[in-house]
Amino acid sequence: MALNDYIASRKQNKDLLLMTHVVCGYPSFDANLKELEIMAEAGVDFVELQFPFSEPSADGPLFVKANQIAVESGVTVEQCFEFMAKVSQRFDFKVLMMGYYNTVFKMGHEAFVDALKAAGGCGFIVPDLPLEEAGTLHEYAKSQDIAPIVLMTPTNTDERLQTIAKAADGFVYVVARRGVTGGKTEMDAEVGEFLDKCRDISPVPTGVGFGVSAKEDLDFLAKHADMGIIGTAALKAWEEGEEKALREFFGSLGLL
Amino acid sequence: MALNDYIASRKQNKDLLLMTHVVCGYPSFDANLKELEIMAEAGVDFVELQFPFSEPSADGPLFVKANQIAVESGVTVEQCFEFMAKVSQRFDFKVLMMGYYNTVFKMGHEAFVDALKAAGGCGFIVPDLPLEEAGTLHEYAKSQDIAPIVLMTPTNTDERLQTIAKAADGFVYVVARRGVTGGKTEMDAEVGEFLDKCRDISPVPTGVGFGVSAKEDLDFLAKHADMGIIGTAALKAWEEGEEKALREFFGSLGLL
Amino acid sequence: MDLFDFEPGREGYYGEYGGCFLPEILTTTIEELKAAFQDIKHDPSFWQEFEQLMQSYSGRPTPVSHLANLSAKLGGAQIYVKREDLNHTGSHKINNVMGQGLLCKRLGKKRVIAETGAGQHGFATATMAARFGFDCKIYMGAVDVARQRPNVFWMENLGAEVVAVQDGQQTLKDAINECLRDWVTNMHDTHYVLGTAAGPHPFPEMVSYFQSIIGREARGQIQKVAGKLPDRVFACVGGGSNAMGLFQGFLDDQQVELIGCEAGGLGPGEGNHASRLAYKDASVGVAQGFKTYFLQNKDGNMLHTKSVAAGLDYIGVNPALVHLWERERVRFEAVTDAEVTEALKLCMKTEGLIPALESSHAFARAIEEAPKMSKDEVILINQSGRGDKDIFTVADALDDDHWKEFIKVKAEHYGAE
Amino acid sequence: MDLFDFEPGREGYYGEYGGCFLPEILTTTIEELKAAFQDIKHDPSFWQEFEQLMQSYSGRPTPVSHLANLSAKLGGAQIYVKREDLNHTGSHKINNVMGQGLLCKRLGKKRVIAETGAGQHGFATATMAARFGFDCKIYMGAVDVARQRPNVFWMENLGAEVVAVQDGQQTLKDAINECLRDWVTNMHDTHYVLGTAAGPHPFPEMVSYFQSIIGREARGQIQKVAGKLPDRVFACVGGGSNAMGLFQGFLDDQQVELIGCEAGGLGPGEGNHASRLAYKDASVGVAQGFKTYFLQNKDGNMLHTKSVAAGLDYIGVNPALVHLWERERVRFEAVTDAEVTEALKLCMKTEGLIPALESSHAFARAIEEAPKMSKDEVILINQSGRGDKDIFTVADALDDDHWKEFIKVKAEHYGAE
Ligand SMILES: Cc1ncc(COP(=O)(O)O)c(C=O)c1O
Ligand SMILES: Cc1ncc(COP(=O)(O)O)c(C=O)c1O
Repeated sequence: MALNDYIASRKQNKDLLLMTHVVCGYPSFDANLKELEIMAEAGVDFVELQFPFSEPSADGPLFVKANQIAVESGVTVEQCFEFMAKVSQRFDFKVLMMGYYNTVFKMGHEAFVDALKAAGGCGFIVPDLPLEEAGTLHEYAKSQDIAPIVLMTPTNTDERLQTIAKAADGFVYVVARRGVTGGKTEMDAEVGEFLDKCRDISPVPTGVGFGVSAKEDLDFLAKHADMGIIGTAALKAWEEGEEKALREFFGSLGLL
Repeated sequence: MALNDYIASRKQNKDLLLMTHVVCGYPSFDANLKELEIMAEAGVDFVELQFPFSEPSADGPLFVKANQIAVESGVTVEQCFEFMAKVSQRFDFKVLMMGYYNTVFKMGHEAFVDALKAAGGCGFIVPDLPLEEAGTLHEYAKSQDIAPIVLMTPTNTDERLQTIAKAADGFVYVVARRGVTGGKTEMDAEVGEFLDKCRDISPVPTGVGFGVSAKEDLDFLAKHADMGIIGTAALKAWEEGEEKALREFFGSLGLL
Repeated sequence: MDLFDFEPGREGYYGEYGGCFLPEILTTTIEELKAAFQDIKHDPSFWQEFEQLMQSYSGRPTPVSHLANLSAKLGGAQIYVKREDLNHTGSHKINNVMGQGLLCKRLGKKRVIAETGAGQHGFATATMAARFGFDCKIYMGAVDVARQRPNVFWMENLGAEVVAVQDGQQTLKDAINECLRDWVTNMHDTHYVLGTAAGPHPFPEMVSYFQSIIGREARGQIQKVAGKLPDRVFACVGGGSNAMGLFQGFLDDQQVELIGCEAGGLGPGEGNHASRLAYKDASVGVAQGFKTYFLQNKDGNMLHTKSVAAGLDYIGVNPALVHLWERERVRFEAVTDAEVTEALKLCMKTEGLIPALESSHAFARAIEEAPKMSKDEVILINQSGRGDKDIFTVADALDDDHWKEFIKVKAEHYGAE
Repeated sequence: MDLFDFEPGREGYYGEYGGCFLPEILTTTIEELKAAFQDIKHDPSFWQEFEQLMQSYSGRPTPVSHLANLSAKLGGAQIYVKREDLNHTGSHKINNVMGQGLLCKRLGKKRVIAETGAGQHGFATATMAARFGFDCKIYMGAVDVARQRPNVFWMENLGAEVVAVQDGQQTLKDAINECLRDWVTNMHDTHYVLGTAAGPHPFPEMVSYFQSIIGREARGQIQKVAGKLPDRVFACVGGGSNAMGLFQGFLDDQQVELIGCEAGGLGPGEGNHASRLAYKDASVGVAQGFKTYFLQNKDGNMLHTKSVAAGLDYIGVNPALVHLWERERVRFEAVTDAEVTEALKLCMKTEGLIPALESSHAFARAIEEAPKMSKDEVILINQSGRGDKDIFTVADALDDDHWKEFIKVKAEHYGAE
């Protein structure tokens, strides 16, 4: 599959790939572009473009606010796909749709996957869609070479991790800890053990998100996973000082 | 009995005797004296001195206020008796105690009657003491030549009026209508009939109170009773303009 | 013991207390009322009708709840609660009111009046009047109107006219005076729904009779859930209706100790409280139609009373309870405002119950005594009402800043309209 | 009809609706919950324990009251009311909450969280937590905190922490989001006590199960008091728990028409109301863990909703009710705020009942239909709660000057402290 090759090739030059996150239309699409330029400079490998949803119940405060303001300012799904098309043309990194299932459901599974493909996306992450409900969507996506990213979490039983592994495609999104996005994760031995287990079970590379925010985190993850995923930390930097702060943030990660 | 003779002698000169009312200590004992002087000038035959009580539940708003203020300003039963002694010495009219039963009860029946007698009182009117409860008090009073005044009311059955009549002494206080003190009474044929009936049943003279306030009322009562009783109307006059207004009021009754 | 089996010529008397001291003009009305009450009391179908009404409209029987947490925390007696708070309108007052509503129908009267302190009796009466289609006027001391506003709001919306009484100390006793004044004026079409087991005969008997439904239920219930009769039964005593209601179920059980809990306010001392028997500031007198212990001075004028609980803030007390107290069948205790607030907080946090401030007096005393009792002893408390109505008072007592802020914002909003 | 006899592979689905859409991290927790619920559902002693608890603590069974005055006034069907308002804490919410409390004990969890709209569910949960000794955190939209302050006050005093949710439109749905956020963080020691028959499987089934106590009681009761089954049964529908609770008693009685009454707010039109089925502004979607009709735009973002009744002000609806609506087993109607106020006033004045604003939706619709029905037909309304909690809202809706004045004086007093 296309994604496997892409990951393999990127991994030749570095220990740990990097995925970052942007909420479409927050604070504006123009701002998004500026963020993405910096991320591209920093050499990120993937970007999740979050399609804003009015009920972001798996997100923490910063993303909640971003979703809410984007929705209130009238950002539509159509605009998000247009933006994705522009981004995937302009940048080297690969783009995934991240969002809630209602966005997908309202479009219809096929229409969604077709639009994603047309916009140059390579996959999607829909955290409130459990495997049991994902059947037809995942099937059709795979048929179109679009990767449905599944999640492994610290509360899963080993048996459940096996089931998730079977459904995995592209990479597995490993959630480092309980909770919503935005909190801090203590990268300790226990987390390392869990990440090793996931990497072991997963047939595809693993990316680790939730609370990844500092160089130490990336150094830690390099030993236990294939990719680090930075979400809230980047948005927080942007909120604090826009381009300058975001540059500094990636600088602090040793990437700029 | 003493009272019978007194009433008979007063009635030789007029068709209708008159009883008036003063709340002891309201607005002050001095003011009471001024009121009483005017009443004496107007030739009243009886005065009820109301001993103020904290729960004057048979009184209307004006007397309620008077009772309340007198109680609050510290007027005591002892002061009331002292005042009564002074009044009965100084004036020609006869004086009765008017008040609520608790005042009597707290002193004790005999102590109360003895004090009343010592202060020159000739009787008492205690509207919340029903006949059934009055036994020992009335007995002792009669033995001391103190008249316990009983009341007849428009809601009484004929049988009940007979019972009341049996207990009567001095005169009977006929309540002209339902309600508390202070309201207006329409002196119509129905009232006339009721008063005639009471006079008929009563072995002693009848005095009529509740809503007696104008010359027409007295003219009416002259045909149906032996005495008119003026309560609130006089206090109202005093409230409006003290001595001057009270004089005018008795003037309007043709008595000054 | 039949408290109501009066000696000849002593109708309405409990020992030295009770009687009927009313103006002559009410004699006929009272006679009618006594006769009508005797009729229903001796009509076996009436109690059925009453019970049926209370079942279908007010949710009776109310349960007896075991307070396992509180009992464990206190480490002594097992505590049970009779849940009069679950009644429609939120207190035991509805028992008496619906009974008098049925009676009023038999009397053929179309208008009811009532005094109210905490507002619970007024709320219940307004409800009854709506249900029976009577006109309704509620007299309430101006002080009580201020501290029990939510109840006033509902009474008005139930169609009652609420009169704020400005006389006297503007609490329950003054509202009773106003009712008597209304009654002597309108007795031909008006029934006076007295709200507590006080006032002239037959009210103490009649109100006790309707409230006896509490004790009749509770006696069987507690035996079922606790496996035995209670060792001590606690009820708050304002006029005495909820206490009489519950106590009647256990009067003949000599092993059951009955404890009446009065409003201790700030503690002993004239004017500081509303405790007629537990403290020593009251004496026998005759007022508001009956003879009992009153908080009064030596001239017989009533003292000011004070309590955080409007419904206990009353000068007199049910005459049968005084009689039972003299015979040492009922023990009387006073509970201070401070103890009441603590008891309320404890109940809320440990059991999820919100007793009315009145009822919290009974809880407070039980909470004090329970730890000194043995684990196989049983306490029964009467939760005469729920505390929802007390939100303004409780918020003030607990000095709740959120609440104050909320009220200020609300007021600004109204001001800006 | 057994709604809960799911087809293989369609667990938690009612026709096309329902399911369980939650983040992967909750999978284990939900599995545990489903297993525990199945255990109690198939444990015959559990229902007994539950019923016993509801009897002794909440005063069940609640009665069915005949509204003779209202029926006569409307001149049509005989109207009866199931009195869930008489429950402890004042609404049907306690049924579900105590059931989940027992379940939580079996799960060995020590902390509960809950969303609340009207505050009734939060109040009930805080009460349950006090009674069971759980830690408790209640999430409530900031708008709801403002309009249901009395309930917030009591929740806090019962020991719960109340969090005013500032996200979104600051009502019920946003409180649910916050609960989900808390739950994905604390599921190891925390049970999420969802308050209505919505959200992910097994909540719709579980909440309906506990609430079925309403219908189980009501079916026998109405036959006894009305002599027949009802012709129409009305219940308000927020998430759908009180409606499911009552309707389950009559699902197999084809002659009984079931009517769900939604919040019509200002009337039809996006953003004006919270009616998912009666008006045509909703469509199928997946949010807050389940698939149902949501008030949403074409992108699947939720619309603003509006209702005088906080407890009905919700974007989604119980999936079983949607299924029953599609099968024409349940009729859906919307009731506007204006109709609700009128119905409430009428109930207070004619029957002495104060239905919660939520319940008043069911009353309003029944009042509209009753006159067109014949005198031997029977209506049953679910009075899901009492209106005491709504005093601020009702006072505003009725524009009560005395109340405003009272609040202003109170505020001045606080200001001067
Ligand atoms: C809840 C409650 N309990 C008790 C009382 C006290 O009255 P009683 O002594 O008649 O039971 C009241 C009076 O208003 C009340 O509202
Ligand atoms: C009294 C009352 N009725 C009804 C509802 C609506 O909820 P449901 O549809 O789950 O019964 C609520 C919700 O808070 C409520 O408080």
